[in-house]
Amino acid sequence: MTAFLLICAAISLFWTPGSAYDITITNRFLPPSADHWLGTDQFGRDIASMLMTGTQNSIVVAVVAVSIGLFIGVSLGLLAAAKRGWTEEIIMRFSDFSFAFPAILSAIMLTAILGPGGVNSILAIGLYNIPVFARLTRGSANSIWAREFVMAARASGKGRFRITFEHILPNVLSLIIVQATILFAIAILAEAALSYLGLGTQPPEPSWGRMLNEAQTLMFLDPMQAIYPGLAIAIAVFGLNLLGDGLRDVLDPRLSRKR
Amino acid sequence: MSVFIAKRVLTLLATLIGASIVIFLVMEILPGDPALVILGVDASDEAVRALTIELGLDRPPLERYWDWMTGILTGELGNSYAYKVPVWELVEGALLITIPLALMSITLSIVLALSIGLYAAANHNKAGDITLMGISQLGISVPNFWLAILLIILFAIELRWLPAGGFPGWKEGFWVCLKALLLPSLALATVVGAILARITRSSVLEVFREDYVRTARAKGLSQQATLWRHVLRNALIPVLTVTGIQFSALLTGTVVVENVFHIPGLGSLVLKAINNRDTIVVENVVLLLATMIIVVNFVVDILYAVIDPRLKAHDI
Amino acid sequence: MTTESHPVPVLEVHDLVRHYRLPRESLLAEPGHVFALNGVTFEIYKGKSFGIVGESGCGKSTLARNVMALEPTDSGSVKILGKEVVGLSFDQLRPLRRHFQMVFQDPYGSLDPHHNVGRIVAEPLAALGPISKAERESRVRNVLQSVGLKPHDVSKYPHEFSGGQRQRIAIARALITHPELIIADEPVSALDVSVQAQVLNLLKDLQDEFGVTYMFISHDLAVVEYLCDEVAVMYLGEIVEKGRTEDLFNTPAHPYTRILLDAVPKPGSGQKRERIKLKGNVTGQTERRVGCSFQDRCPMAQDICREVKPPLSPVAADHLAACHFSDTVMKTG
Amino acid sequence: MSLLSVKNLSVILATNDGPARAVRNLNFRLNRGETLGIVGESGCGKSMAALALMGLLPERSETEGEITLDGENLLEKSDAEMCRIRGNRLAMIFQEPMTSLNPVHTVGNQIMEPLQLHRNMSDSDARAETLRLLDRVGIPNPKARIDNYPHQLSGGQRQRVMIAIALSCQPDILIADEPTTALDVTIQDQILELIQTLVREEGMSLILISHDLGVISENTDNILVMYGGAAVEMGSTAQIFDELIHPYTQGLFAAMPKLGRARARRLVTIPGTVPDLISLPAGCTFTDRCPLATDICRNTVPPNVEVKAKHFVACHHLDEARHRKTEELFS
Repeated sequence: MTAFLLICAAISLFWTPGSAYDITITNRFLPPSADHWLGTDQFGRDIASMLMTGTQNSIVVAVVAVSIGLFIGVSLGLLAAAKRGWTEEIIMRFSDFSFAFPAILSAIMLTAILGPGGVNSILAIGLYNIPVFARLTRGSANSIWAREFVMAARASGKGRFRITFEHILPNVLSLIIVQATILFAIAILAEAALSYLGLGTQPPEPSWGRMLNEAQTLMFLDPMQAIYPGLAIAIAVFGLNLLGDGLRDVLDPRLSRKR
Repeated sequence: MSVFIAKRVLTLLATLIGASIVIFLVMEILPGDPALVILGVDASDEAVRALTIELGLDRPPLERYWDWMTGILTGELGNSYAYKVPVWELVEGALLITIPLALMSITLSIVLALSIGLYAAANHNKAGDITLMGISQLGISVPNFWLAILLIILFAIELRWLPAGGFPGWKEGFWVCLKALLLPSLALATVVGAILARITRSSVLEVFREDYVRTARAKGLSQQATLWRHVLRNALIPVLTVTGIQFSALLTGTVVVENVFHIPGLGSLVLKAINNRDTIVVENVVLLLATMIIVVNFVVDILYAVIDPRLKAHDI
Repeated sequence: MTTESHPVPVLEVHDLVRHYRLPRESLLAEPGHVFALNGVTFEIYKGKSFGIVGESGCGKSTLARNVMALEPTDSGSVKILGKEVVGLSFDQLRPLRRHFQMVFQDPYGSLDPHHNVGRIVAEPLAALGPISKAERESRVRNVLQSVGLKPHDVSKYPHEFSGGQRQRIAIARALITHPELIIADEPVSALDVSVQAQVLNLLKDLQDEFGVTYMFISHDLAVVEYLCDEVAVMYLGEIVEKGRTEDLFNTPAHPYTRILLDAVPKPGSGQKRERIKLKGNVTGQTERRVGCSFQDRCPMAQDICREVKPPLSPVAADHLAACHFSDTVMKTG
Repeated sequence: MSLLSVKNLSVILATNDGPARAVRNLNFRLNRGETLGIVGESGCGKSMAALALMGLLPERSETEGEITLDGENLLEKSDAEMCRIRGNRLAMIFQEPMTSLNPVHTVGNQIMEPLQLHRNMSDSDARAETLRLLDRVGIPNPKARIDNYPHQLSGGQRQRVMIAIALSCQPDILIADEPTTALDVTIQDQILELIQTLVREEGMSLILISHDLGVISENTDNILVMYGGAAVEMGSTAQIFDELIHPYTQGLFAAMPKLGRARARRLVTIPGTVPDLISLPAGCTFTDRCPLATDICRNTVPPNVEVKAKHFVACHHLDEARHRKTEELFS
């Protein structure tokens, strides 16, 4: 399912059934047809094309936002577990209260000051991801640090940073990957919500969330327009969640077989 | 126990102060002069300077932060830039809608989660379990505002059972208001409830594998009795954790869903404030939302200690 | 002491102290302490096996971690081959690490599941500084062979091995730098009896072959008796008795040793023997008493035991005990 | 008639790698007041046999054969009927005192539970009885301890609480599965002694399961030695330790370091490792590690031969096993 989405995004870079941008008022509210697979919207834009281009947008936002969270969060988590003491305390207190600022809340603050925009929503979602990754990484890294093979590595004269890269990171990586797919799904949801509120991706870039916003005003006229973009989001998220579950089973054999 | 609570309260206060500092820094110190934001980029320098002085923004940041904090404690939040009315008046009205909505949603999702989760766990790997878990997997994937739109299409437009949006105000009677909040809370509760249901199920199944459950069965307790007396309380611990985390998702969800239903709660207020560049309102609403999240997580921490006697003895 | 035949101790531990702070129980009370090690002194000579026995909470694992310099020591001294290691920085310690290695209890937790056997076994070579790939490979091959594993096992992962084989891998890892001293913390207690015998015999064979010295920690007296030349019995962070294995097991001089020996169920007799019983409950590690640490559980405790702490003093040649009444204990044996 | 008789009991567990025969064709009898020890290494099926008696096997498992308690076959009973027997006529204590008690209930409530369930006692009666039981199992100051949570007790005390729970309804049979493995030797000594005393005074029968030959030898009248799910040797404790016959029993005994034995002598080792229950041979389960094994061992289940009165051995090469010394056998 996720692969299908990626393919959609990739194809839309080169080709879409129609144009996602061209406004042809005469073609308003066309029913699905060979030319317009899912019909057209109130400006005569091709819905299928908009959806496909919207995929790109969602993926870009999610990839960048998750990467920000992943790199900063995982590094902070590893650092906290390796250093312990006050370094850990500071990092964890910091992530404690970052939890009070979910993506949408920080996006609201950012847009209030900097104005709405795609970059701000990426930043807001990315910021929100940092403590999530930091906590997860630190928690599992701490449990790895307590294992005897780490003690053995220390007895071999290896330093904290070397142990972090040779032993800790490989052992927490599977968990992080699983978490990343789940956060990827959450990022798509958050981006859609922000765009829906008008705080995210700005016109004329097509985005699933904004399509829903526009469709809502036309709910009485053409309810189907409100169905497609939502369905696209749901499929994307559903696929990613399944992928996450699947990865968990593959990467963590301890779950399926104890010892 | 005393240390536990004392430590938690201290953390609560520290987190609250930390949050207020972050909000203050972001809103007032970071680039973007509020006066300039309010008047627009084309405003003349004099106008901006005049407004800066009028809003008291020329004073040192520490002093302004102090004023804000003391203002919060006395209920003096200043006046809205856009409407020229006290911020508190705007916030108060919105709170009276958002808090009931949030409470309704969280109650609904917990009820949903426990019944589905327990049923699924009791029928582990049977058809009912698999179906319910499939549905909940879908529930997790659906964006709440889309679900809200779908609910409007179904219940308001097609079936015409419930209002499509708006909020009559509490003066119009309790039931009318409840009816207006029903669809939004349903939209919010479905997603959160689906997540919690999955956690409940896996946590119950996990606890069923514990040694003390075997002890209970060895005493002669039936599967049912074991579930109620020994499994449930232990299984609630992870459920509680996730409920705490999900509350923040739920609260931000209300911001979005209120806009779908045009309900004049905090979410609508803050969005309007952004469009009006009414930073003082945004600032206070964001702090309010953050405070709610922090307080709920504090309550969750205390509940832990109630459920799990081990935590009272030694600190976490 | 036994200085004539083995003049250089491989390990000298002198008055080692380690206390942990506990988190506060209430805002007003002082934080408590865990008195894990309260002045432990012993030395081990080359090619010998030194056993440390005691029940859970007696401080034996803390001792192992402190000797391995894996956690900070509060006071006292640890000399390896005559060189002080307490107070050395991490970088100063690194070149010394080749001389002392460790084998852990849990054959499942002590091997990184993401590394193959070759990488696991070669890990301590890090302390030697850069060495050539060929040298590294030949060392791994040799050491695997000496613990009874096959050369092609290098590319396998830990989960492909049974508990006993994993413990062989762990022993190979400890041996690869040709250390003088191996500290083994309960290396066979997680293994089945039939496999435990294989590992114990292997440890003996390796000692004969390489002349390696063992500090062997165990709760199982029979295992210690089988493997060790000298034994120290620990109780609440102190050594209460120390001596040659046969002396200590035949004529224990401390009531705790006596009770431990009596408590071990022995197969074959079919009948229970009469024996001295422990009394009272375990004294915590969190309180320090005036007088003997064993006073609360000792069946022969007198007033003097509650007032004066008995020093660890000689009761026979190479045999020390910390008891006011060690003579009586030895006679009743 | 025996109080308990087990006939051809087999347990098959469904695992991800295929069906595992955790117990195969187990037979034994237990009279009132008798103690039986089941000894063997990990995965020999001793715990699974005990759980089968209690009717508490994991979900994905099948049981065959007959377990008769006072003439009634337990395997034919419904779960509701078994609930009336468990904790009432059959009681069990487990290996891990740390995890076997529910952390969120007081120990008092956990002891009161079976009393209220099987004896229909009122709260105050059950509480009074619980205080008596706590005193009985040697917990000092029961009035204070009854309202403690498990984490406030030491391991030995928790195991005493487990014994109090098992004892509460005066069961006919007490099954103790490695009751002291997680405890220190001195505590083990106290707990075993407590179990012994209680069993004698209450006239209960005891099934004691352990991997430790010493524990079994000092605390039981009869012994059952298991390997790979099957019984290999069975008889009175005195007789078995007098003459170990089955190659596995011999090897197990010789591999164990024993206090006071000459330490210069090497331990005898059984080659190979404890078997995987999925890929065991169809015949004798010890075939792969046995020095006497021949083709017949692999394919044919050895008969249970009564070598002396009530001393049974399951081996195709009885004579050789009897007359060769252990050291010779495993060298």
